Amino acid sequence: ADMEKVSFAYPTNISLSNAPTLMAVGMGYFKEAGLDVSINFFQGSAVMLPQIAQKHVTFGWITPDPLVVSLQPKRDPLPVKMFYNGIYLSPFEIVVPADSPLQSLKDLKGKKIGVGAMSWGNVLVTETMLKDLGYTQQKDYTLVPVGVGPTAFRALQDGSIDALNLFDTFHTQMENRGAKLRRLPFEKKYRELFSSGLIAHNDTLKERPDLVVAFGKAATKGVIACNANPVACVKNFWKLYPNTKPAQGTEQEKLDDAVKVLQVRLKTMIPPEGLKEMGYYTEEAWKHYAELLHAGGQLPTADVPVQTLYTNDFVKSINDFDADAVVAAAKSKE
Amino acid sequence: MQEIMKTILYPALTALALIAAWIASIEVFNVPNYLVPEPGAVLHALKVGYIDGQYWPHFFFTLKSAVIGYVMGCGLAIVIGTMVAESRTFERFLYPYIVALQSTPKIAIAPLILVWFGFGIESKVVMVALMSFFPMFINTMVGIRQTNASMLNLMQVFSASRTHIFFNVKLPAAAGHIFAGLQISVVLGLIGAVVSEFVSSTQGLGYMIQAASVNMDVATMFACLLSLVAIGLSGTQLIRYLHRKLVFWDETHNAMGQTE
Amino acid sequence: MQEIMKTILYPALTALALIAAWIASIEVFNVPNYLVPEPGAVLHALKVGYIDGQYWPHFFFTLKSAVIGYVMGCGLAIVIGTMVAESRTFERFLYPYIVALQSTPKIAIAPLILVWFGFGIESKVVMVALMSFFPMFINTMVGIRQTNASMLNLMQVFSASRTHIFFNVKLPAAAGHIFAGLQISVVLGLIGAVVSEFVSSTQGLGYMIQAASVNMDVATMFACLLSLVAIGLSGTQLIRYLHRKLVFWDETHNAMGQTE
Amino acid sequence: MAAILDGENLSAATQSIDPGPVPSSPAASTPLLEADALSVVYKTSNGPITAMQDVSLRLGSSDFVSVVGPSGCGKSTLIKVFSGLLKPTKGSVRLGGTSVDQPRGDVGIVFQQPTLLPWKNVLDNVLVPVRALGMDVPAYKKKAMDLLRLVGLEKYASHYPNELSGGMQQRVGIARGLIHDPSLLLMDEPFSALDTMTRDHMSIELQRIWMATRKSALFITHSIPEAVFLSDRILVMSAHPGTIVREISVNLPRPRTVETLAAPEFNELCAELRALFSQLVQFN
Amino acid sequence: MAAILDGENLSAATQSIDPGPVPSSPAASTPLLEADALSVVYKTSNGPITAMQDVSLRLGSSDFVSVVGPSGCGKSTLIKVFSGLLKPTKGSVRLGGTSVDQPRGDVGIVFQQPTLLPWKNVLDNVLVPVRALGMDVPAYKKKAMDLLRLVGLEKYASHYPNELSGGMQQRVGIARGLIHDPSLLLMDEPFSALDTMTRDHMSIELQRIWMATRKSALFITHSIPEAVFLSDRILVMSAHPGTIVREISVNLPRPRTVETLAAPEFNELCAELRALFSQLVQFN
Ligand SMILES: Nc1ncnc2c1ncn2[C@@H]1O[C@H](COP(=O)(O)OP(=O)(O)OP(=O)(O)O)[C@@H](O)[C@H]1O
Ligand SMILES: Nc1ncnc2c1ncn2[C@@H]1O[C@H](COP(=O)(O)OP(=O)(O)OP(=O)(O)O)[C@@H](O)[C@H]1O
Ligand SMILES: [Mg+2]
Ligand SMILES: [Mg+2]
Repeated sequence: ADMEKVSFAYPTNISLSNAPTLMAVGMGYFKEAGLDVSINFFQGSAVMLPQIAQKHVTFGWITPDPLVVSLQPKRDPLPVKMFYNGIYLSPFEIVVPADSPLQSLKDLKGKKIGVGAMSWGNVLVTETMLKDLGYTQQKDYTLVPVGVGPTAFRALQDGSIDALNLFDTFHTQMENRGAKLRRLPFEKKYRELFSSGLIAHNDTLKERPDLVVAFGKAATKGVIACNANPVACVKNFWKLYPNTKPAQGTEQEKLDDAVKVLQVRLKTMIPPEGLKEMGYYTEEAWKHYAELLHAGGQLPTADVPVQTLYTNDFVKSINDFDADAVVAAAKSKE
Repeated sequence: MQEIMKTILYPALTALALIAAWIASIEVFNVPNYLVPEPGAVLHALKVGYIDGQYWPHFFFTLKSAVIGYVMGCGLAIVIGTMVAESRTFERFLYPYIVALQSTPKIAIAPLILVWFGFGIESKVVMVALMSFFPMFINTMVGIRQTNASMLNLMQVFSASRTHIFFNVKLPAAAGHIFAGLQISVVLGLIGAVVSEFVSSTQGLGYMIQAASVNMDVATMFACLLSLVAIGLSGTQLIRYLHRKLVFWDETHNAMGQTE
Repeated sequence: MQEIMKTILYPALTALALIAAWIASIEVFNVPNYLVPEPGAVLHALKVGYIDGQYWPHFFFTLKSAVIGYVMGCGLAIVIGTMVAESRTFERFLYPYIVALQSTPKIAIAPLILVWFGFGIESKVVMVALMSFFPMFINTMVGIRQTNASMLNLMQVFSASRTHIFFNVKLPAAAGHIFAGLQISVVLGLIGAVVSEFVSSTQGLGYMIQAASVNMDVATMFACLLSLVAIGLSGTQLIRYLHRKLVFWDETHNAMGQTE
Repeated sequence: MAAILDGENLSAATQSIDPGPVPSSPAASTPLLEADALSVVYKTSNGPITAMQDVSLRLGSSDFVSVVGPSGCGKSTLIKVFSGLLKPTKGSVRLGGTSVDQPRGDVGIVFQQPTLLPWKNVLDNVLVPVRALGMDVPAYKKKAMDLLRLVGLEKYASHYPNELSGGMQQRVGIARGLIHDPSLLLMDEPFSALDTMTRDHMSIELQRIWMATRKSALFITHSIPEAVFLSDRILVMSAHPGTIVREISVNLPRPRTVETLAAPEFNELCAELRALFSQLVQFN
Repeated sequence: MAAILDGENLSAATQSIDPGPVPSSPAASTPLLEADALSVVYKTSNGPITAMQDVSLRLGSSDFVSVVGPSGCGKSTLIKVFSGLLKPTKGSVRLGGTSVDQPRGDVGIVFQQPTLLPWKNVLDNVLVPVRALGMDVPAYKKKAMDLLRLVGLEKYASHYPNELSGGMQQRVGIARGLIHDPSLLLMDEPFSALDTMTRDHMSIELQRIWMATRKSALFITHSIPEAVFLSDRILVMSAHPGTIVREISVNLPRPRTVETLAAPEFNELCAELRALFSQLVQFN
C-alpha cells in the first residue's frame, strides 16, 4: 500500500536498449518491492550526473567514462558510486557495408570512419584501439561525426564514410531497414570493456542499503525475464512507451525487428559467469578503463583511485532470489 | 468572403504542391523511407496519434509549457526592455549581461537549469521563457526608443508620469515592434519547449521526436513535427490577428483613406 | 570621453560584482565545482586556450560559419521579407511555409540538413542562416508594412519604380525594425552555429563544449561559453554602433533639437 | 517687399515686382484634366463620411484654377483624387485624355503637410521627383539650388528636415513641387505656414513661373485675395457635402501686379467671394 | 459670420460677435514668466545654428502677448524653451518665480503641428492633458465636448485623427490646449491651417475665453491684424539672429469687436507693423 517513490534516469533518450531493465515494470517487480518508480530521460550524462549528485534522481544508468575522467587533480570528487554492472561487453562496433573490401581494423588506414559525435565516449576507445595498430587520427584515418539513425545510414551508403562506429543496436536497426552490414572483429580486451550500469548517491548507498538492494534486485529480475521472453519484453516496452512503436510496417515485421535489436542488447547484459552473478565489477576492468582514457589523452595519469568509483557491496544481496522462478514467470507471460 | 477563400485556398494550393513534390521525390528520386517517410505513413501516425488519442497528452504538455513560458518571457522582456530603453544607467548595467546570457546556447546551460528548476515542467517553462525573451526584449527596446519625439514632448509638457507616458504613448507607438517581437517569440518559444524536452523529459512532442529519431521512426517524427508546425502557425496567426485588430491606427492601413 | 568611460566602467563594475557573487556562491554555499567551476580554473582554461593557442582554430571555425551564415540568412530574410510585405499573393503562398519551417526545431531537421549539405562547414552555415532568418524576416516585413503612408504617396505621385521606392523610402523607414532584427539574429545565428556543432562536428566552440561536457570539465565549458559571449557581445555592439551611425535621423535622437 | 496679398493695405507696396516675361498670347485652353461627377465616401470607424459629392471640373492645359472652401470641405480629397492616389467612389477623372487609375509621373504636387524624407537633406528632398522619375540628376541640381534660393533656403541645402522650422519645411515642399516641370501642378495650401511677407513674395514668384511655363495649376488656399490674384478661375466649395457651389472667372489681365490689387474689379471679386464664404461657414 | 481678421474688408461684418462677459477691471499684471537673455544654439549636421539670441521677455499673469516674425526666426524655439522642453544655451526662464528646467503641468500648449495621438479618438485627444495631469476625467468630458463644439467638431468626437482633414486636426489641437485652464497658454500658429471665416470665429472665441479666465497667453501668428486684435503687446522678431527687434503695446479697449477693427488706431498699428516687417524679410 505505502509505496516508496523512487526516480530512475537514463542519460540517453528512450530506446529498445532500455527494455530489459524496464521489463521489471511489466512483471511488477518494482511494485512487489514496494517501489513506485518514475523513469526519466536526459540528454547526456553531463545533464544527468548533477541530478544524481543533487539527489533529485535516486538511481541512474550510466557509462563509466565521465566518472573515471572526473578523477583529476583539483576536481571535486562526485559524491556518487556505481553499484551494479549492467553491460559487460562493449556495445560499440565498427561496421562496413557487406560488400566492402575492408576486412579488419588494419584496413582502415586512410579511411573515413563515422562516429555519432566527437564527444561520444567510444571515440577514445576507437582511437586507442587504432593506436595499437600504429595509426593516429587525422594522419592515418579520419573520424567524421555523422549522428545516429538516418544520417549515419545515408553516409555509409553514399560512400561519404567507409566504416561506421556506433552502438550495436543502431547497426541492427539499420539492418532491419535493409542495410547489409558486416562487423569488423575487435580484440578481446576491447570487446570485454564494460559499459553502462547503475549509479546512486553515496548517501543513498550508506543510509538506504535496503532501497538499493530492492531496486537492484527488481531490475535484475527484469533483465532475466526479458532474456527468457524477448517478445513479451518488447510488448511490455511498447505498452510503457507506445510512441516508440514504429509507425511504418506490419505488426509482425515490427515485432521481429524489435526482437532482433533486443537480442543484440541482451547478449551484452548477461555476464559470462551466468545469471547468478549479475552486476559484479572487477578492479582490472576499471583499471583498464582508466588506462584507455589515459592513452586517449583524457586523463593525465592512469594511476587513479578507481576503487572509489564503484562498489560490489550490494551485488550479493541483489542476486539473492530465485532466478528459475523468474524465468518461468516470464515464459508464461503473453 | 473572397478574402477568406483566398487566405485558405492559396496556402492549400501550395500545400498540395508540396505534398505532390514529396510523393514525387520518394517515387522518382527513390529517397529512402528512413530519411523521408511516405505521406501515407505520416497520415497513419497522425491518425493513431490524434484519433486514437495517444499524442494528445504530449501535445498538451508541450503546449502548456510553451504558453506559460511564452507569457512569462515576453512579459519580462517588455518590462526589462522598457527599463533599458528608458534609462541609460540600466542600459549600461544590464544590456551586456542580457546579450551575454542570450549568446550562451541554452543546451549548454541546461544542466544548471535542470538543477535549479528540476526536471518537471518548471525547467521547460524556464527554457521557453529564456528563448522568447530576447526578440521581445530587443524589439521593445528599439520600439520604445523610436517613439515619435513630438508625442513625447506633448506628454512631457503636461508633466505626465513615466507610467502614464509609457501606457499612453510609448507602448502604442512601439506596438509594431512589439507585435513583430511577439511573432518571432512564438516560434522561438516553441523551439525552446521542444529542445528542453530533448534534454530531459518523459512527455511532450520534443520527447516524442527524440524517441522516434532514436528508433529511426521517421513517420512519427514527421507527424510530431507537423503538430509543432500547427501550434506555431496558430500562434503566429493569432498574433497577426491581434496586431491587425489592436493596432488599427497603423499608418499604412489608412494610407490615403479607404473609399467605399 | 566621459561617455566612453561610462560605457566601459559600468559593465566592468557589474562584471566585478558578478565575479564576486560567483566566488561567494562557491565558498559560502559550497556549490561543487562539477556544477560551477572556480574562476581560477576558468582563467587557466582561457590562458591555455588563447595564449597557448589551442582554442583559436575552434574560435575561428565557429566565427566563420556564424558570419557567413548570418550574412546569408539576414540577406535572404530582407529580400523575402520585402517580397512578402509588398505582395499579398507572395504573403499567401509563402508566409505559412516560412512559419512552418521556422516552427520546426532545427535539431529535429538536422539529419536532413546533414544529408543535403554534408558534414563540413556547409551544414553549419545553413543552420546559422536558418536561425538568423526568422527575426530578420518578421522585422523586415513589419517594418516595411509600417512605412509612413504619406511618404509612399509622395513617391507614388512621381511614378517611382518599386525598386526606387524600396531603396529610397521603405528601407530607410524600416531601418529601426531591421536593425532590431539584426541584433536578435546575431545571437540566434551564434546559437545556430553552436548547436550544429553539437550535432556533428570535429571543430568549433560547440564541439569543445560538447566534448568538455561529456567529461564534466566545467572549466573548459565555461571558458568556451565566455568565448561565445565575447563573439555575441562584439556582434551586437557592432550592430548597435552601425544603427546609431546610419539611422542618424531617428526621431528620438533629435527630439526637440539639441542645444550646444 | 510689402504685404500685398493679405490685402490689408493694398496700395502700400509698389516696388520690385517682376512677374517675368509676358507670353505673346495665352494658349487656347484645351482640356487637360476632366473630372466627371466625382463622389468620395470614406470608410471610417464611425461609418461612412461623404467627403465629396458630384464634383465636376475641367482644367485647360494652361489654366490656373484655385479652390477655396471651409476647413474639411474636401479640398485635399480633390487633390488626392486628381493625383491618382485615391480612387473616387463614383465618377471618373481623365488626364490628357486617359483615365487616371493610379499616380502618373507628369503631376507636380505640394502636399498640405510638408512630407519630407528625414534621411535626405534639403537639396536631395527637392530632387526626389527628379530621381524618382529617372531624370538626369546633375542637370537638375542647379535648378534645385535656384528654387531653394527662390524660397530663401539656399543656405540650408545640406541640412536635414528636422533641423528646419515649420515654415522652412513647407518651403522645401514648394521647391520640390516645382522642380520637374510637370504638365499639371497640384498645390494644397502651400503658403499656409508662411508669414505675410514671404507669402506675398511666393505668390508673385509663382505667377512668374506659371506665366513662363504655362502649365496647368490647381491651387488650394484659404486666402481669398491670394486666390483672386493668382487664378483664371476660382471654385468655391461648401462642406457637408463637399461640392462646388460656385465658379468665378477672374478676367484681370496678366501679369498681375500691385496695381491689379488696387483695381476695383479685384476688390469686387474679393468682396463677392467673402460674402459667399460667410454663408458657407456656420458656427453655433 | 464675415471675414474680419484677414482685414480685407473691415467694415463688412458687424453681426453676431459675442466677446463674452466684460470683467470688472483687468487684474494687475504681476510677472508670471520672466526670460532673461535667452540664446539657443542648435547643434546640426552642418555646424551650429543660432536660432535665438539674447531674448528677454516678461509676461504678466494676465497678459496676452503675440509674437510675429519671418519664417525661421525662432518663434517655435521660444515656445519650446518656455514650455521647458528645450534648455536654452544661455539665459534663464522663470515661471511663477521658479526656474523652468523641465516641463511643468501648468502650461497649456498648441503646437505648430497638430501632434495628435493616432490611437486615441478626437475626444480622448482633447482629454490628453486632463488624463496626464491626473485630473478628474468625467468632470472634464463635458468641457471637452463644449470645446469641440466651439471648434466645430462635435460630430467628430469619436473619429480618429487620420480621418480628419488638416484644418480639423489643428482645431482638435486648439481644443486640447484650452481644456485644463493652465496659468500660461502657449500657442504656435494655431490658426494657420484654417480658412478665413473659421479663423475669425476662433479669434473672437479665443478673446472671449481669455477675458473670462484672464490667464497669461503667448500667441505666435503670421497674421498682423490677428496679432493686433488679440494682444496687449506684440513682439516683433527678426531672423539671423532671431531676436526681438521691437515691442509694441496695443492699448485698444477690451472687449474688442468689429468696431475696434475700424478704429484708426487699429489700422495705424497694423500699418506700422507691416512696414517694420517688410524690412525684416529680404529676398534676392
Ligand atoms: N483618410 C481619411 N479617412 C476618413 N475620412 C477622411 C480622410 N481624409 C479626410 N476625411 C474626411 O473627409 C472630409 C474632407 O477632408 P479633406 O481633407 O478633403 O478636407 P479639406 O478641405 O482639405 O480641409 P482642410 O482645409 O482642413 O485641409 C473631412 O470631413 C474628413 O473628416
Ligand atoms: N530641431 C532643430 N535642430 C536644429 N535646428 C533647428 C531645429 N529646430 C529649429 N532649428 C533652426 O532654428 C531656427 C529657428 O527655428 P524655429 O522653428 O524656431 O522658427 P520659427 O520662427 O518657428 O519658424 P516658422 O514660422 O517657419 O515656424 C531655424 O533656422 C531652424 O533651422
Ligand atoms: Mg486639406
Ligand atoms: Mg515655428
